[in-house]
Amino acid sequence: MATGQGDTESDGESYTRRWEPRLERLKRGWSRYSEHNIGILGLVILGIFSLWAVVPGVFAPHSTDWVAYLGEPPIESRLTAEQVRSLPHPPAFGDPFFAPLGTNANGNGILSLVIYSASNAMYIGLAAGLLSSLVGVPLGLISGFYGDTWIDEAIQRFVDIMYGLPFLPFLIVLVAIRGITTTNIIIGIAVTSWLNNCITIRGETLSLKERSYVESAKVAGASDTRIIFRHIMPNVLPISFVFLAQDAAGAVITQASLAYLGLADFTANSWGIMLENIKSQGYIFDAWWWLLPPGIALMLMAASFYFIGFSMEDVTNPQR
Amino acid sequence: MTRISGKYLAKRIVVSYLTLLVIMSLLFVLLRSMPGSFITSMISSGMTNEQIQQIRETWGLNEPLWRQYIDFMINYQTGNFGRSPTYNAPVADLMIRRMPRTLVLFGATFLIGFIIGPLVGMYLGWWRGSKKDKSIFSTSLLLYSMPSFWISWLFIWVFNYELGWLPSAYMFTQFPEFQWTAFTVMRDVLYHIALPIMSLTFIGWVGSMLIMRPTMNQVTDEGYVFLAHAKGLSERTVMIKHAARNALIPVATGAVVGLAFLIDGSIIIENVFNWPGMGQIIVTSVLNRDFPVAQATFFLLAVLVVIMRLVTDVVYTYLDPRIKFGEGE
Amino acid sequence: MTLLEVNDLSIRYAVDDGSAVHASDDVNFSVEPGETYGLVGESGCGKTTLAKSLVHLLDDNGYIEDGEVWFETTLPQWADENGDPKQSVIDDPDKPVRADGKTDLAQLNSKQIRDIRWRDIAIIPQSAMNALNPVYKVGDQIVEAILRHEPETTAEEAHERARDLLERVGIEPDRADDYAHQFSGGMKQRAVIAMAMACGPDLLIADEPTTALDVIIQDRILEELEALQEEFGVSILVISHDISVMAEICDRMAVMYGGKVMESGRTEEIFDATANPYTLGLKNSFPTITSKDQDLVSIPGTPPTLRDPDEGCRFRERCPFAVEECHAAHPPMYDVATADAEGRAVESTDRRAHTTACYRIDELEQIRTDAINESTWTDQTIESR
Amino acid sequence: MSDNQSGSTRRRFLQGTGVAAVSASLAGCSGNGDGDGTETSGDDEDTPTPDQTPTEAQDDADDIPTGGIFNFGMGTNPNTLNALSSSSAYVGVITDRIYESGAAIDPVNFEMHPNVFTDWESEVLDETGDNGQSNVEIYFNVRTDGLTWNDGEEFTVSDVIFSYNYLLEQNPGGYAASLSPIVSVEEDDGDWDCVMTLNQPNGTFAYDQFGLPILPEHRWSDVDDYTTYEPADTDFGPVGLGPGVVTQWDPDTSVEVSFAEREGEYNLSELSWREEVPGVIAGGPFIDAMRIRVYSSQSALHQALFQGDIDSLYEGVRTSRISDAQEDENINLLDGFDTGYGHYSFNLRNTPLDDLPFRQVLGFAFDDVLWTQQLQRGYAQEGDFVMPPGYTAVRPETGSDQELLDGPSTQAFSFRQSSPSVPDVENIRAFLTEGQVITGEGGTYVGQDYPGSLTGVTASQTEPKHDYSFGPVESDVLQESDQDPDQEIRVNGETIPEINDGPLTMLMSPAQEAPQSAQMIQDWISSLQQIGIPIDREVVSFNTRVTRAYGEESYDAFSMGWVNLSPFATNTLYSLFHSDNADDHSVAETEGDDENTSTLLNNAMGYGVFDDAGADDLIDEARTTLEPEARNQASREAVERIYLDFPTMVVDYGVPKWPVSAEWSGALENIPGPGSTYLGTQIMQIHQSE
Repeated sequence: MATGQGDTESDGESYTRRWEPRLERLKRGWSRYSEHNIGILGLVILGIFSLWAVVPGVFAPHSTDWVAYLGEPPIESRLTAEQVRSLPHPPAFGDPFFAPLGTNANGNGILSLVIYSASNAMYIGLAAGLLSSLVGVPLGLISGFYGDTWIDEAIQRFVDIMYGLPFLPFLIVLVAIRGITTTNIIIGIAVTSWLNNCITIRGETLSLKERSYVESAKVAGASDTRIIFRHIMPNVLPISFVFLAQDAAGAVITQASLAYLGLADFTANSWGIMLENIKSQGYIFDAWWWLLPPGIALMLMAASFYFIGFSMEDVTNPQR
Repeated sequence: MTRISGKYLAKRIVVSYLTLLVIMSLLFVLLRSMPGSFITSMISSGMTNEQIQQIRETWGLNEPLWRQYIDFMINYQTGNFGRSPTYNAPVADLMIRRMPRTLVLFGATFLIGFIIGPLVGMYLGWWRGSKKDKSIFSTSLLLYSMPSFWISWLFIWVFNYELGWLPSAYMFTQFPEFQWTAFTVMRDVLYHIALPIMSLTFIGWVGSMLIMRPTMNQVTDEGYVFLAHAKGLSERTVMIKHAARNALIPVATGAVVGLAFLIDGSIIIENVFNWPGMGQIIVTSVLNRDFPVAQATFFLLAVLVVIMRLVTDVVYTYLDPRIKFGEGE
Repeated sequence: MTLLEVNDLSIRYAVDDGSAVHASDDVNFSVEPGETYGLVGESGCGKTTLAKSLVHLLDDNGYIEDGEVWFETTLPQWADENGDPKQSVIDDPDKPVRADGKTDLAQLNSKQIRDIRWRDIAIIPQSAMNALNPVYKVGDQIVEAILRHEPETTAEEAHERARDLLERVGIEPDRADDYAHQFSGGMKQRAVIAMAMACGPDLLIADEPTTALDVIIQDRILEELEALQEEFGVSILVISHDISVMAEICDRMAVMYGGKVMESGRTEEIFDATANPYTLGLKNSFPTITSKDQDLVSIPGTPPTLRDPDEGCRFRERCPFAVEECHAAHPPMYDVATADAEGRAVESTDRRAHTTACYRIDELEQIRTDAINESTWTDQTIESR
Repeated sequence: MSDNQSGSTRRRFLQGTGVAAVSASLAGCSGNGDGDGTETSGDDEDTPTPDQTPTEAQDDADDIPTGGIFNFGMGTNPNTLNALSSSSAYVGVITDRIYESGAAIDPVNFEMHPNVFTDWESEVLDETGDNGQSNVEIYFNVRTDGLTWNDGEEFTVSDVIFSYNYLLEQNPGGYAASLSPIVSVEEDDGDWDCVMTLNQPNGTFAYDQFGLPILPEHRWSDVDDYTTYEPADTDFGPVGLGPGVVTQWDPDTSVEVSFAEREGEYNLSELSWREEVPGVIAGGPFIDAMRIRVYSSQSALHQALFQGDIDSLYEGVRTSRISDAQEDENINLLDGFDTGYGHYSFNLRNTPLDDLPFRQVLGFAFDDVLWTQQLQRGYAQEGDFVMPPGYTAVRPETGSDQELLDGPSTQAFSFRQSSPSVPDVENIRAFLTEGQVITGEGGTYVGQDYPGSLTGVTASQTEPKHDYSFGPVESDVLQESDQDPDQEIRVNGETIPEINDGPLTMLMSPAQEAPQSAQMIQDWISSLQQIGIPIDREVVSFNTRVTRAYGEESYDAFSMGWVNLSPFATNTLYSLFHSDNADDHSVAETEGDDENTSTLLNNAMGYGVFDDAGADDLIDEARTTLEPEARNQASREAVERIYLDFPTMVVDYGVPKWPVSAEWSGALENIPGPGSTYLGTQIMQIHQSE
């Protein structure tokens, strides 16, 4: 691998030496990735969601404060008893108002809520995924690099212990301790989801550090940190991206589960909360237009992460 | 005839035990660091401080924390889980009542999931890249992406609310009219467990499939698979007896992770289906600060996982003759 | 009469972009009972593919383009009481069976070919090292083969035979209850050989039987093979890039290059009266057979990709003796004897004779002498750059 | 029957339930709103009004069909059968069928009637106890004939003596308030069976002290610590004088209380007074058994109701399903009214909440129409006094010409809007800056007339403590607020964050527990922020909220609810608004005594602790007055004083819609808590319809 010898050369030289093969690999990677329809599909879905997250206004028919019959804020009138009782209102197209996916019990448009919630799920997914990678990857690297030393042992024991704790309840406690805010939920998810990364990265590192160029670097007297971050990390990064994607998916679903258990920040627009509301307000079986869209959105978001993750896995795994 | 050396097994058991101790300590700290206390549920207006102190006494809350910790650890060694303030009953009884229910739900799903998963994984891995593989794989990922409570609602909606075929709550008929025989009870349980299991396995099987598929695919390139073909064995024999048999080995390791996934799943499912098991109380007990119950539930689930670990290690040695634990794995 | 008769066999590998890799083109050769036939050539010349194709063991994207593979056997369901094909079957145009009792394996479907595998044609795969399933006892894996093709035998008998076989290849019978990982490399190799003999096949395909083994073991294995041949009178189709091995064990051989047979004939003919530039080059590159006073020369350049190859001699890019006509078309097989005797090129009709595919067969002497000195090879490659 | 959990037990109910119910939506049973409600006071069709007598169910016990099993649903599981250790109402549903108490209250006239005690009389002694109050002796007789324990054992006077002394000795927290005045209960050497001595006069002893459960000596005598006793573990289950016996106990899913299988005699339902109370049917129970099914969620519970799995459910149909229930011809909806109220309470210890006008402004900014009409879908009544409309005797309207709930004097703190749903920011600010206060004097406040107080009382505080002004927005809360107010309030020149280092915070329940009130608080906070008051919300689970509010009093405002209040007001007023039940932190800080912060006291506001906000005088008067009318008058005044002092803002009274399957009839309508507080009465007279 060019990364190995690269840094012993003169800068300009080493630059090309190091980057050309990388770019090469990227190109090859992409062509390999694009063989997977689901990989593409995942990117497309995620792309759409990202757009929703960034500029929801463009896609949503209303703001989240829009109320059926009354329209957009500032709202200076009230719903009549009749109108109130017509809520949650099934999909309506212009008569008496326009809400393609109907409304919830408060008269907010479901479609708008779903679209505005994308950012929340996106944020939680990526943040939690990133965070758990940030914890798992370095630990995995260290544990692997110092394999069969007390460091490795310590880390592995710790992982064992963490595995022993049931995930969701542990999360509930964490959130209960630190209070129900999106940030805490993210932290909670990350704290419990870095384990797999750590273990896999460790395995990778163990095999990588036997590779010749690492040996040579050792002989050349490179420091441990340098070897880890300069020579080994670049090669485990692809895999850790795979995990990032999968953790992100997991996080999205977990957050929904927490919401179901009532442990989610209700002021944030999120699909989980929408589902939580339909439950706590008792319309589960009476308002399909309220029950289905958030669930489907959740599913697609998580799925897109998985799709991307598994397509990338195929790119990164050496065999074939 | 096992290839596990007694010495190794002993070592593992000791390690697992220590792990449990640490987990317990972690639990103690975590739960105690939650705001609020179940005392609030028992103290009422007009109570004198003496009374409150007395209650604190009863629940050992006046002891210094470290004392409480010691007691907690010691009691658990002796299987004394304490009393639940919210259930006003010995926690042990509660657990004895609920653990089996959870295990039933658990075991069933675990089994079904780990039969379907690897089977599908086997086929997909064998035919990797084929149209069938692609479509089935992506659908399974879709399933995997569904929030378990949501899919449960959909199932309830269809099979209970609309069709009225299956019950959506409980483990038994609450006030049974039928004769109470082993058979009828079995039937009754099956009738009630159907929906929960459906919901849980609907998602649960994917996990093991995801492990099986790639390993299966790697195995197909192995020399012994080629030889098996060359021997003139039928496709099925080669796939199952030679390829799948080897691909199963990593799946065994995955079982532990799968279990963790199941625990989460069943917590949700038990809440949705009012399945009176551990998953149901673990949430409420945490929210109610019912520490004795919360601790016990956490603890038992942890034990479950740790035991599972040991079991898989043993299974592992049977699956893969190359592995000899104890001689430095 | 011949055991195996391969006519104009062409094998292709389909590639995503629609093109096809010509793994072997119009290959002809035949194997007599009890004889050891060698397919030699650099890796990627299609020899292994050729061998695998005989029993349809190609990878998913490989297929037989055309050609026939006549083999001296009859499927059970087509055989009469004494093993010969029923007349009705012979007459049936849909059944690929010839009056002389041969069957065209190329035309059998996957179910039928499975009955041929191992019972008639056994393979010792290239990577015999990991050809044993790690999770089953070695003995059981042999038994499995036996029971597959001889359902009537009882498990006990099968086990007995398995132990005998192991004993024959020099492994103490009790090791039958061991797992592969408890065997040494050589033992694994021999175990596979034993397994190959389990159903007493007529033809044994040994794919690179000696690679990845150290020299001593190599020899042992080769002796093993020869011994077996003595005993069972089985024909062996050896595939190797190691021309020296071939020299040792083969009665006849075909030198393959780029999916084509370049030269074929009895082993000594090929070595004593080498009649093809490629074979000459190949000889140069192996110490054991080149005479002391001459230093090793490897053929410069790399084998062709075989992706939709053009007309013309497959070897011409690397051939120091290439001439105009070489570019026109791949040369036919010329009879070497006539060429040596009368110095003229005559297309051979007898596939058992010593034949070679080279237009310049009429200048054999010249070529042979030039081929000895290194410069011939090195210079030309510089030109062709 | 249903009042064996009397006095404070009732009031603890909320916490009790809450704890048991957090996971299954506290809202369903909390005064803070979601779930229970009634028709809006606007349309009269079935709004309960005090003069409206309960609908006469068909009388004459003889031709009432008997038998059948009544299936009852609950959204939370009963966790024990130990009536002493639990204050959960869901436990009460069962134990109320098991235990009886000395006297019974009727849900229509709220009069005390003989029950286990046949008759009684009290006499105020001249000797005074150490509390400076004159002691009282109450003589009473015990009904020993025609009544046995539900396990067939004979019931004797000594059982009564035992259970009172047992309670006194064990002093279960739930009953503490009723037990504390009791000095002794002994066998009377005179012509009465027993004599009870109280250390102070109590006009409602029949309700408080006679409301305590009577325990079987043969069961409890060997129970050393009531908290660890679980009747469910005993062979027979809980033993009491009640009509029922527990025949199936699986607290997680199902409980059966059988009336048919009761051992021995039970005659309390045939007492003559029952005939006289309109709507009450004597001679019950008419059903063989009551089967209680426990559901994990309100959704599941209601689904079961509509699918006919259950005939009725606890408390009432949640608002979102009321319309469905009305359309369903298999379900009759019985109206009732609240036994409590939902409220937001303020911490009078904190500036500027210690100032009346400021508190009143909080009221002006609360959009009660949004709450009652929209979020509660018109199934809640706008709140005013701390006594639910059902308890007319102690409502200030009584004796005035003003209409219940709608009279102008009850609207003093209603939402002040410039246009519908938009707070009248300018005038509200003016109210503060001009130093106005609603003291009880008539006048126009923030553009709305107020005729003056009904009972003539005035607020404890007559003019503002602080002077208020508005200046540029400085505090972060307001700057980040999307209301972007143009001005921020100054209290004596300082911003609120400067005073309390931080904005005011409102403790609220997680949206799951109470989605509607979560939204309401959002709306309220935004109105307040528009006015320029820096206030923020803090989401805390029920338990934490209880600790923070009632335990540590570390809050500015919080939302909670009360149910099962006593119709006699005195207890309620005492334990909710008397300084005796409040922590005086000033004392705590000086003495560094943290004990008083950890106690759970109902008067979290600290109302009465400070001279400029309190009604102790009126409350004490009411408590010690024996003559009912005078007592009620005093209560009414106390109630209105509290209203004006605004330590707590009553936002609504739910009016439960209690569903009963059409197969059953005989249930009482238009009573308080038809499906909760007086469920007992219902069970005693519900029967199959022909």
